[in-house]
Amino acid sequence: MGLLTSAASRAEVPVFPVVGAGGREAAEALWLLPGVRMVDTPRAAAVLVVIGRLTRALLQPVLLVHDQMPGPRATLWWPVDGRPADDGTDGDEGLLAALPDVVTTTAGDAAGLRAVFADLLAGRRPWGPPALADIESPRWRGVGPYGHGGEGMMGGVPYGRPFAEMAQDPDGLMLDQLPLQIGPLFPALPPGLVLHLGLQGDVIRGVTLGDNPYRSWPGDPPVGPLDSVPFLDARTSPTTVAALEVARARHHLRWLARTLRLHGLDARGRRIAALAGGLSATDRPAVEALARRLGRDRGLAGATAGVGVADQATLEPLGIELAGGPVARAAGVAIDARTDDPAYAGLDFEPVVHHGGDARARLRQRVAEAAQALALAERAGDAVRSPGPPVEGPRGPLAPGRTMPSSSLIHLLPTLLDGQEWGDAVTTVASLDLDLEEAAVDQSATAWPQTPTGTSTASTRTP
Amino acid sequence: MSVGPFGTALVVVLATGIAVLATRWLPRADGPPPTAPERIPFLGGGVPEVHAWSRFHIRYYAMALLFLAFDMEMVFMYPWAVVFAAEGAIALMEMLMFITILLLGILYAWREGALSWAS
Amino acid sequence: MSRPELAGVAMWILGGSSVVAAWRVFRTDSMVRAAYWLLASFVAVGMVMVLLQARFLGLVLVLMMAGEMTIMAAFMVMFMMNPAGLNPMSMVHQHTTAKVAGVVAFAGLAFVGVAADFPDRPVDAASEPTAELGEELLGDSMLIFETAGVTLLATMIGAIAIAGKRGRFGNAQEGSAPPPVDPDAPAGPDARPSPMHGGHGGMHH
Amino acid sequence: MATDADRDVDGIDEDAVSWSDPLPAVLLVGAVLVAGAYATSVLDTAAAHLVAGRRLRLGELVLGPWREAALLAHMRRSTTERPDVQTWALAPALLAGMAAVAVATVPLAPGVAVADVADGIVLFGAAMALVMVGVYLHGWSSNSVFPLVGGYRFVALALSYEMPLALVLIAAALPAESLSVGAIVESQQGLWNVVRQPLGLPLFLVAGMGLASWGPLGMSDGTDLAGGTSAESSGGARLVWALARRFVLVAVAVTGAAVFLGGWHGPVLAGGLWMALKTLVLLAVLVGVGHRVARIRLERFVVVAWAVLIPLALIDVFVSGALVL
Repeated sequence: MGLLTSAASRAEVPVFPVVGAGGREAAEALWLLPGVRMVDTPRAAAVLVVIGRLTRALLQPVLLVHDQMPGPRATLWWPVDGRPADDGTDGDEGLLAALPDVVTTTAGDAAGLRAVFADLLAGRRPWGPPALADIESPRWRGVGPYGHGGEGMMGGVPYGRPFAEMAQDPDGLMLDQLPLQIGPLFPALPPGLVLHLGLQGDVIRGVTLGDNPYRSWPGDPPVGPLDSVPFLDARTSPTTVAALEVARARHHLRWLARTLRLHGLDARGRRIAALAGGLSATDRPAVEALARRLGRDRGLAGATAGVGVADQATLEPLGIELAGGPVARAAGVAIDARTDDPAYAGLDFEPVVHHGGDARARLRQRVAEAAQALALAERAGDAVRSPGPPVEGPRGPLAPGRTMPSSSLIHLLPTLLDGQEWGDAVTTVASLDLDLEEAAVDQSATAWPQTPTGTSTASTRTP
Repeated sequence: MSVGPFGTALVVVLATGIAVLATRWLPRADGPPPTAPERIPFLGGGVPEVHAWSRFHIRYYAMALLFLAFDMEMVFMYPWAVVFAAEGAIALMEMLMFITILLLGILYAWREGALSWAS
Repeated sequence: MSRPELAGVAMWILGGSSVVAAWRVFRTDSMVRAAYWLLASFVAVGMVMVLLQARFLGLVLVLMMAGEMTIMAAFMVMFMMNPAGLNPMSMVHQHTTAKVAGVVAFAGLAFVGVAADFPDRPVDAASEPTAELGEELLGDSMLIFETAGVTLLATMIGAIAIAGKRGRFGNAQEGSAPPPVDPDAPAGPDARPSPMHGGHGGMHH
Repeated sequence: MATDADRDVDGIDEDAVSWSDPLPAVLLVGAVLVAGAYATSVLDTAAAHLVAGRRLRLGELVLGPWREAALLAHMRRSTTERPDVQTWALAPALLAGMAAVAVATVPLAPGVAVADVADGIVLFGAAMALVMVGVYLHGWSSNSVFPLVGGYRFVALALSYEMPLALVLIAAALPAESLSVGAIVESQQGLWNVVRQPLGLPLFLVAGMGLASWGPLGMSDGTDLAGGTSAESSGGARLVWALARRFVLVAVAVTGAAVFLGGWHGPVLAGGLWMALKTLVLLAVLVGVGHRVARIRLERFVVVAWAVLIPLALIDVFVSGALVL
């Protein structure tokens, strides 16, 4: 092994994560692993880590992203939820088998990941053959007057793709608009979010939501959405208020960490993610100090102020205004299920409210709620909340038979994103704290504004 | 051999550029040639329908035009800086007037909203 | 090779490069490449000027053209069909006119080059062309500077008035239209369509 | 047509090693760029760990950048469906070459300057204007959406920072009565420009951060664009792009140290050491800001640049001029 190879195999492992069903928490842990670096594009990655269960809808994108890694490349599978690699009932193994040479390791196992990486560079593992067949579509070689598929000025399929078509622009011009499908594996969007949009320059024109890839997961939600689990449990079984509130603070801090990373503050995000990982009620002063610091952070304020304004008028048609949740409270709606919850009666609870309804208000809202949650946890002591009234989850109220918050919030996207610059759109999506798995839990989410999913539960079961 | 400072600068540019090109091309690329899917541009799992090269709408066109005018201004300011101390207060006054006139241009552009473009 | 000889060789190489780059402008299909071939030609000319001791002007030419050509590329890409030249096309139009104009221009310049009586006056080694230019510009009167300032201001205002979103008669997005002659009549042909559908109004600018 | 007049303007001792000869010049500039890029990466790692509150092993800090470079050298250079191959390759070379020019104009120690020409800051400005061409081409060439958007973002960014950049350098040239960087360094004997022109250095660093599309002004290669102009670059192509961007940052720091921090002036230590120290300080500031300040929205920066930075830079020019008289 040459010096160069030896040095290369000790580099931080560039990893592109694929968040399957139930994999969001482990993906967060991946970010904090020492010796591992999450990268923004598969072109920079050497290892693809599939976390949780692949779904049929995720398969094609995963195969494509695998092939977009330059190589040498390896694929790891991190099972979550303690299930065996092959439970013999569904198509997981069948789906994974479409990827070449998948290594299964324990979720969060940095040593295993590094070992695979070192083997790869030392030539002890295969180079990583492509997963997709080498077929060009459509055919263009030898087609047309120049043999490159194009014809005339703007006609044909030069080198396999047609030209973009024109569309009206708000500046009064007719200019090209790129029809794009972004996601479900776009690292700056929540895992699983698929957006169909037109991009005119760097501005988005017309957004429709794509199919939720987690919906095709067969059966009842076995894993449940990340972080919401204690809140979902609280619907049906007694929970201590302190546990609920610490979980809320942790959820908001994790969201904050991811958001900071999106704004170019990876290191600050890591610090907060590490804080969130071991959070307890005694961290209240730290979180309050954090809230104060972020309130003074002019850079972050500038990056979020006025972006993605979801005011009460925008929220109303979707019923979010009356449901509450941080997004509504950031728009000045003082509704919180905890107000009427007897478990909070003696805790002096007042909903935190911000105004403006933009990304900055939502950021401040969540950080303030995190600090408030830890204060409540301190005050609550051993108080136990008995099931019955709706639970105020970190994204909104949860109650049996009620729409999950993410499935309502996601319908804000077409309105909010239209006309936004791409970077602002990413900020807006992040500020809504969407969880596609949570949206998938909800049966009422079948009414997607777009074409219905092609895959039924039955067809997903057969590999 | 002396080629003068400009000649040396040119040699430095060429040498740096060649070194960078060599670093780009030299590393082993002992994989097979890329397949068609491997060459698809990254869209987070999506496949582009059309070429990205298109009539790309720059929303900052008004600012770009403003820049053209301002760029001209630089031509005047460099020689001015050299002789400024020798010419004295007159030169300062001249520049103040020049700058004020140009600031009027920025003010106008700002008022007209030519500097911001989104939404 | 002595410095003057080297300078002579450099002169030929740079001059040749500028001509070749200028020729490539018209032989490429891509607007971006065309713009930057032109920039390459300008850079070569700038270096020739540096060789001729017009150091400041040569450098400033590069400084300005880098920005200008990028803006030109951006505008060409925005408005031209097939901006990247994915389908082959010709950048040359009106062949006869172009040929005649080219020959005439070349003949004229060549005639000047051959016939003119250039002064044989080597540049003083200690000359400071930038300072001399500054003195020339500042000079005894403020005329040059202030004329330039006002001209540039007019350029800026003109450019923004033409290209800006908000014209003299309102927002282009809202279908700006001049006020009617009769002050009591409603403004514009169909008085301010909504932003969603009023984009056509902007087409008139 | 003789170029004898091109001799160095600040009276370099003719008998010393002539750093303006081609071979020593190339070696010197190359060493400065590579050492600076390495220092940038080390500082970046250190700052990231400090801000994240993570433990840092010395081996990782010292060897990390080389390991990453070795890894990129091992990875295949991928391509897209129909890229402009030549311009894609040329973009990082152009960026690095222009960074080299900028370093060449700066005297790194008394008498050690590669090309300290009389019009030094104009040459610097011309080189930095060509940086815009490099980044735009890098975004354009891959024929992919996110790099393309990144390239266009950089054009808007560059058109906005270029004026403040040129203006603060002109202000620094006023006391020197010369556009030569060497003369500007000489003029700071006793009083550095950072004190004499307090607006200069902050404005210069903001513009410099834009030049290298670094930290809060890194919108052309941002996370929201999946890496922006480098979203489709892998292997050697990714390596040289990362290098070229660091080279530009180094050029900014070297120039800033010379123009605003008194260059090689300083007590006790040798001039070259002072220069290295000051460059490292500026690099640390640039890298540190990158980890503390969120990425700015492009549109916001454009407005701030034209409505605040340019007027401030003009005030800087005017006040500096008034102080000279």
